[in-house]
Amino acid sequence: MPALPARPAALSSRPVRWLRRNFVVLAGLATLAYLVLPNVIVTVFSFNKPNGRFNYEWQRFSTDAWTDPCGVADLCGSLSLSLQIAVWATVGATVLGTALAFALARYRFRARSSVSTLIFLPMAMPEVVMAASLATLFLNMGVTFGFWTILIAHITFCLSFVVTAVKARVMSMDPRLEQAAQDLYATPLQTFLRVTLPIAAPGIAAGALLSFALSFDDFIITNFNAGSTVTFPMFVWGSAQRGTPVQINVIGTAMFAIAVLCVLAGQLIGGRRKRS
Amino acid sequence: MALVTDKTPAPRATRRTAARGGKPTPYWLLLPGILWLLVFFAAPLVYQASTSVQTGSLEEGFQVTWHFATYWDALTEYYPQFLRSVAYAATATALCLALGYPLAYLIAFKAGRWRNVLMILVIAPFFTSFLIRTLAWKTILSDGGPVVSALASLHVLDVTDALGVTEGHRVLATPLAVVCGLTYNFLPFMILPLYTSLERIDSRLHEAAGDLYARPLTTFRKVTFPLSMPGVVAGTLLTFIPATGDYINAELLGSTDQKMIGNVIQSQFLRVLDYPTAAALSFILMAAILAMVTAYIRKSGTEDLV
Amino acid sequence: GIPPAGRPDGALGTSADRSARERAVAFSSWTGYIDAGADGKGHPTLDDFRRRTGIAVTYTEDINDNVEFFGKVSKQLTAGQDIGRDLVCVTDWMAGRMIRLGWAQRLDASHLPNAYANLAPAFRNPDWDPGRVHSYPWTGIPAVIAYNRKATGGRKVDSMSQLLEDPRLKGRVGLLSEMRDTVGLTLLDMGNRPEEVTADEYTAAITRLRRARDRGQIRRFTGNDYTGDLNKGDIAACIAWAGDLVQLQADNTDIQYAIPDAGYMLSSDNLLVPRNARHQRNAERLIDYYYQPKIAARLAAAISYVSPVAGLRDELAKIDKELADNSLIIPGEAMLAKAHAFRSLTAAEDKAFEAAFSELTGA
Amino acid sequence: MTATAPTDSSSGTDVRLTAISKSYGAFTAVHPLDLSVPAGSFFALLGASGCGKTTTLRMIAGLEQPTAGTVELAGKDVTALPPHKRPVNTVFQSYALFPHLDIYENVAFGLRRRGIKSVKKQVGDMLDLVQLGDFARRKPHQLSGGQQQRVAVARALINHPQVLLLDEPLGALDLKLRRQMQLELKRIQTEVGITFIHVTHDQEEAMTMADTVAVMNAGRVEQLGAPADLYETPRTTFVANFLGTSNLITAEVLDASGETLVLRAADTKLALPRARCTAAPRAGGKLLVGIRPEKITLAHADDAGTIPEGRNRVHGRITASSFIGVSTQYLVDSPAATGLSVYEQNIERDSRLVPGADVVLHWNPGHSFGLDAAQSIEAGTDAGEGT
Amino acid sequence: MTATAPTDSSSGTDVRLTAISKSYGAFTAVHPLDLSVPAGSFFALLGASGCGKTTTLRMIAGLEQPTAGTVELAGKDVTALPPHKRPVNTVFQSYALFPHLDIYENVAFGLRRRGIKSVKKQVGDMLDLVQLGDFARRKPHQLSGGQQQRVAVARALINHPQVLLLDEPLGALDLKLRRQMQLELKRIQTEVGITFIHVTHDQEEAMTMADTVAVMNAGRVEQLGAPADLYETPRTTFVANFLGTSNLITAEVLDASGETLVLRAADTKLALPRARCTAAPRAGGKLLVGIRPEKITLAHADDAGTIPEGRNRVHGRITASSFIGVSTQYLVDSPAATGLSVYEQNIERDSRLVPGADVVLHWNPGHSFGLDAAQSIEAGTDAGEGT
Ligand SMILES: Nc1ncnc2c1ncn2[C@@H]1O[C@H](COP(=O)(O)OP(=O)(O)OP(=O)(O)O)[C@@H](O)[C@H]1O
Ligand SMILES: Nc1ncnc2c1ncn2[C@@H]1O[C@H](COP(=O)(O)OP(=O)(O)OP(=O)(O)O)[C@@H](O)[C@H]1O
Ligand SMILES: [Mg+2]
Ligand SMILES: [Mg+2]
Repeated sequence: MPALPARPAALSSRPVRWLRRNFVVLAGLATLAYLVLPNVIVTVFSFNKPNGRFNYEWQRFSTDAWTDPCGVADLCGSLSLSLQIAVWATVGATVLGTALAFALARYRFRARSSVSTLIFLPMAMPEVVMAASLATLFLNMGVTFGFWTILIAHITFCLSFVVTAVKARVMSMDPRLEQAAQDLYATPLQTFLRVTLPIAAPGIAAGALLSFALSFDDFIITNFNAGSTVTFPMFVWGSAQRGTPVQINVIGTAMFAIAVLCVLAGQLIGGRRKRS
Repeated sequence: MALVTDKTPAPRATRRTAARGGKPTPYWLLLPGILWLLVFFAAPLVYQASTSVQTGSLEEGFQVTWHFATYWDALTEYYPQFLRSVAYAATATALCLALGYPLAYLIAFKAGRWRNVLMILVIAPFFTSFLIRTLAWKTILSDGGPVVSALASLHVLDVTDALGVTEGHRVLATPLAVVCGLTYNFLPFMILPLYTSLERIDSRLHEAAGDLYARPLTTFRKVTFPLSMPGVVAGTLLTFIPATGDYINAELLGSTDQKMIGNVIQSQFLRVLDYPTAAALSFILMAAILAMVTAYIRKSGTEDLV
Repeated sequence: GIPPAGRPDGALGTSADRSARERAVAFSSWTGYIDAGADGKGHPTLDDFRRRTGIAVTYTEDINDNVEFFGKVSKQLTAGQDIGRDLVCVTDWMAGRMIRLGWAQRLDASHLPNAYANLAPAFRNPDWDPGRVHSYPWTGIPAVIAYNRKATGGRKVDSMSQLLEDPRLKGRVGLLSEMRDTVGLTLLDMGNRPEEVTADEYTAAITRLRRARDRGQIRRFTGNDYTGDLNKGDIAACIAWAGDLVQLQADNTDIQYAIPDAGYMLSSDNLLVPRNARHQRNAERLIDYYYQPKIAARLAAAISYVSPVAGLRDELAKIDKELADNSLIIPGEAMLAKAHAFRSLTAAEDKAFEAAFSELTGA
Repeated sequence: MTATAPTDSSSGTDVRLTAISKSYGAFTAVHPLDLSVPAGSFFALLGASGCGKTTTLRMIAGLEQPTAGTVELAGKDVTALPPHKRPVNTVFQSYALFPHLDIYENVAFGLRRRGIKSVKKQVGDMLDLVQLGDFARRKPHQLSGGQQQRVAVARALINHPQVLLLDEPLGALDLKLRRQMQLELKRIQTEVGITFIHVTHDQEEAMTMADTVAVMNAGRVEQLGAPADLYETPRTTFVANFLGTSNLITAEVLDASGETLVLRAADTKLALPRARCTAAPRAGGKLLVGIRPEKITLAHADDAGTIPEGRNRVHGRITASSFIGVSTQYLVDSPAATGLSVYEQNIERDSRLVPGADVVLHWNPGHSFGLDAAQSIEAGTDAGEGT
Repeated sequence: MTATAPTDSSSGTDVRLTAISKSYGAFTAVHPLDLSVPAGSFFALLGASGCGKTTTLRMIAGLEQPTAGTVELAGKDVTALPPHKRPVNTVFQSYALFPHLDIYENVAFGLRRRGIKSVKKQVGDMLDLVQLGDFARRKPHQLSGGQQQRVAVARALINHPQVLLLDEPLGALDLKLRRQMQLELKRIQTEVGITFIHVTHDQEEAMTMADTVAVMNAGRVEQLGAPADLYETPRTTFVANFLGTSNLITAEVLDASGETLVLRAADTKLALPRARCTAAPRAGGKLLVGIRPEKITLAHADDAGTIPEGRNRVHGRITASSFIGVSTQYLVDSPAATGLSVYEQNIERDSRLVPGADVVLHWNPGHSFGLDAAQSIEAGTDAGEGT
């Protein structure tokens, strides 16, 4: 329900009432500010022109880095690699995790609690340990480290996050809708695709977003299983050791902006289409 | 009616049981994911378990000697870090809940067409590497920076110093900074599941509560919050568990007195090269988390969620 | 169980060298540790190398931390597998560990004429690789004391005693998480020689550091990320690596450094050919290439670290006069006399010292 | 349009809607509408599905912000007040039971919110009243549809609000239970003096329980009045057709001079008291003559001679008959109008009255009513009433 | 108990339930129950709220696993078949519309699932049928309650399934629309030959539409038969009271020898044809004599002399009267029984028939029925019927 417009009723103290009424909005926006504040700094420093190698101190305004975002060797290569991995890891983890979440939320079966525990543990396992043990596994299997090992590692640790996020949503879904679908000749698969999935979509989207973010931003596990492949966080981490180039701020800012603009554009187009 | 009931929790009795009629569906759903976890998680886990009861050195190699004492030694030596990790993670989780709930609520009920935009603002910071963002926090919280100066002049830091969460009128390299960092880093993990469960609540239930004399705050306490419990539980788990094992925030924002168990494991594994201790610590951590999570879930009456 | 990592040199045999057939070499190093082209792309010295020798270098900046790198490749090396890299650059103690474990190929001196001739005396004989049988230094890294003049109120900080005991620096001192640099400087300040450190001396130094820590003197033990703190003044004074300082000073004139009277620690990053590398011969040619003063000067000018190549000054002066006079890049005799290096440790010592140090750093 | 309940509407008015309207985007669910409901009265809102009844109730409860207009409760403008500050309770059409609370707590909700501590007795009584005493600890999803609806009623009723809004509160109940609940509602209403605004599809319910009935059509109130008045003298074809069944016969006015109008439909002469005609009759003009099916007596054509004088009579032929429990419904086609409907109570059936039989329909002219012929004759019937 | 529709039940049976039952924990919602519904018939399920109607339907649809027993469709045991493999569609009591799909897609859902590509015409027709053509692109939450219900009906109906289960499909509709939808349903049912199983609270609906009606009570079927049979000769007090209103008078059997039983209630003699008595009468034993309110004629005590011979007559006094549209209901207390209910069609009102008036109730003995007096006289009435 939209907040009611203020009415000229006799109010004892309007500001207080206004605050009370809009408390949620204000608190929410404050949290949002907290979340994006560091990005503001990152953005500001993407326009810096440092004298030396360190982009810590504001020197002078420049768009040099913006005009040449790939100006640092390997930066854009690592970025595209990270994006590819993140996309595939998201797909993999979301598919596997959603299936698991559904099985857990919708069915009773033997070993259900053991399965839950198995799904929980990866979240509880310190990254470095998971990283090292996975590396050992790959080594024993004789796999060459690179894209595929990174991908497998990412899917493994994203899986649990997807399950948890999706399950919360599926648990609160009315099974009668699925029953109605089945009653209307939808096979279990169709029921899933046409009814369950769209309704559980926000949960799945949340899980997928988490996966994407986790995968895109992961350093430790990637580092152990990457061989000599370099992903974006590895690149950032590495360059942070000797001073991050401004381009990293540019990429960070651009990624942020692209994500927001895409959604914004979709919103506007969708809004216009609805109106017409 | 359709819409109301579609938001009510699933009638349990109508859920099909796999046992009856031998429906294989759940097993098909489980199979790929479980296989995946067995191969890529459980198998390495067994390997780590064996490591934890080995003794030896890098040069001579490590042999399984069933040396369980490692667990005890690790626990006695590093229990402060364990306790600290739990305390920090719990505080950060509580803060995440307190900060994240209004935002999730805002997105779910008040954002209207800006919903997706706000959503993406929550998640987009991930696209800027955590390292850059954490470094940005150091810039923001820097000792001579405007934030700290402001806090100092408002005497906030006097209070926090007295409480022991900050030291010497600075924020960086104090527990406060670490907890704030954890909160910041894991906030989206709280907001997303909260949002997804809030979004499902039928606004008609709010209306019914309002109609029955519940003030907005009471409506929240008695209706909204209980109905969002799945999200609260999922969010706290997604926040608390990784936060307990985190080491980045303590590393970058804390000092030596704020090291968490993640730092210890990291250091044992990489620096000291004491693999058995590292593995033992990991298992203690996992067991502790599992125990806490189980207790929490029991307490919050949401066994079904996990 | 985990198999023993250490095998006598060559026990697993040397893989057949394919250098003749494959004109390639894979080189893993640290980020920003090589020259970059004018537009920020490419590495001119590597391009030159290819032009001259026809050997293409796959240059990867995937080493950020010695221990991490060790953790990453140790499993493969233990298993006797090729790690896909022909040349790696690691800090001396790690190089020592890898050599001790038999994970570095013995280099063929006959393939390294320039290197043999031009290696600066100060780097010739580390105790972890006597006679440079397995390794050649890439850069020298002096660990000195740096401070932010603004943050210290204009006071100079030039000794470990000040760092550890001056109450005016309380909570604003940064130490390095590299055990050898931090403990080494402390040992020097206590009148001990890191080259011959005993367990007791080490314990004493750790005790002193711990006291400082418990007083709240020390803010953080850091890796390279001290630079930001120092730059902002959150850290007033710290132990710092010289190469960073040259860069920091370019942005912030308040950053100063001091060479402690008691001496400073000089470590190095070293090029190793990992066991079973496929292109040892090509790697050796690359090492030798960088030991030509002209090439070394280009490198030094780009990364501002101490060059291990003798006779560099003239070539460097041709590129940048000012750099050639910077004693952090070309240390003079007096400077070199104060340099110290940490003795190489046995495996047991290594473990014990690291454990004590990591306890100090809180983890 | 303006509609005011025919009661003193100054001090005694409890709910007053002034020019209230509601639009969803381009769609207007409720057109500007004035309505006042006297305090303590039982007010029923009737109307076709989708005509805006729920929307109107929701605006009174404060759950929907009106697009325009104001809501007054007991003389106080509450348009800007949030729902929890209005002394109004609602039984929701969709129940809106709290899924996380059991039945007991659902019912106790309102009392607890008003800070009442000892709710046990009241809740127990209320649950007994809706015959759900044994189900107190069940969750809503464990109840049948009708049981859920009863919980919704109990949850609102227990608060004894100043105004109770009931949105089809008994729709999911079987006839018996519905009748019983109706009596209970009525009893509570009179005892406690609550103002009831009741939306129902059960016309009998509206007729028996309400003091005043408003008939809504497509977002507007068409007529408002006491149940019997509405039934006996509908003012529009919609009301005539919607409230029970009406046979409407288009007739030409032959003589509009006297107290009794004389009309002609086909070859039949019909009489209609002028007082029972809402349109202004004009000789030569047209009128609709309405007559309720139960007011018509059916005589076999053979018995036409026995029909008393002074009654309107129409000849026709039975086309269909169906047994509906208490009575039998006959459909009769006549030259004057087709599909005339007649109810005959099932006492002794005249076995000649079967489809195909020629019959005479006759009724007392005082039972018929006249309507403006300009309206759609089918408004409010199955065919004429859209959504 | 076993209940079989009085039709050939071998080849022509479409739905057959054998010893089917359902328990939720300790609570038994449906007791073991046998039922067969002939193919192509219109079968109505009546019963008090919470008696297990929805549960029974859900077991037929395969949405609820029976605790015991089997379900056969067209002679095939489908107990283990999932819902989508059963040629059955359901109109859910709670609608269960897909909230993420618009009305059009909701209705098209079943067709699309069966791989039908060009659904446009069919969906359009179906939406027109339920009068929602203009709402095709709305989402369910933008509709009123009745509109949502119509979507639910359309969504099931469009599939022309072998068996259609309707769970109060018209409960949220106003009378007019309900009548019209009833006709449409009936038309489709006969045209397409679908078997309908229809749960309703509208007894008139059940009576007019169904070929066979089953009356359920607390998880069991009490009686099953053609509507008129059920109404005219109920076999239990529950059925007598639940299906319409019955006046039940406890009477002593004076003479059980002839074709007509002679009974006595208080000081009144009553006659009852033996054929209309389900219990075995025994002289000196007790019986319940039932008579429907509309079968009773009310005469003022002053007119007692004009009552023809051969009718049962009971003296009493009017305690209440209420106007219910077509007719007026009177409550009469008499020495034989209190609270007797009488409906008089509103033709010409006898102005003397007001509360307090002494009256004579009289009826044709052939209209009354006899029941076993061992049953609760109030079963199925408001007071006697619990949940
Ligand atoms: N999940 C459940 N757990 C326990 N009891 C249940 C559950 N679902 C239904 N019941 C009970 O089973 C009985 C039959 O329910 P059902 O829904 O079949 O009734 P119904 O005849 O359809 O009633 P109504 O006319 O009110 O819809 C009810 O008493 C109800 O309380
Ligand atoms: N959110 C909405 N958006 C658009 N139209 C709506 C919305 N809610 C209701 N309507 C429309 O407003 C009209 C009135 O709806 P309302 O719910 O008041 O009807 P009603 O009289 O209660 O009908 P019913 O008897 O079927 O419950 C309907 O035509 C409905 O389609
Ligand atoms: Mg409505
Ligand atoms: Mg039901």
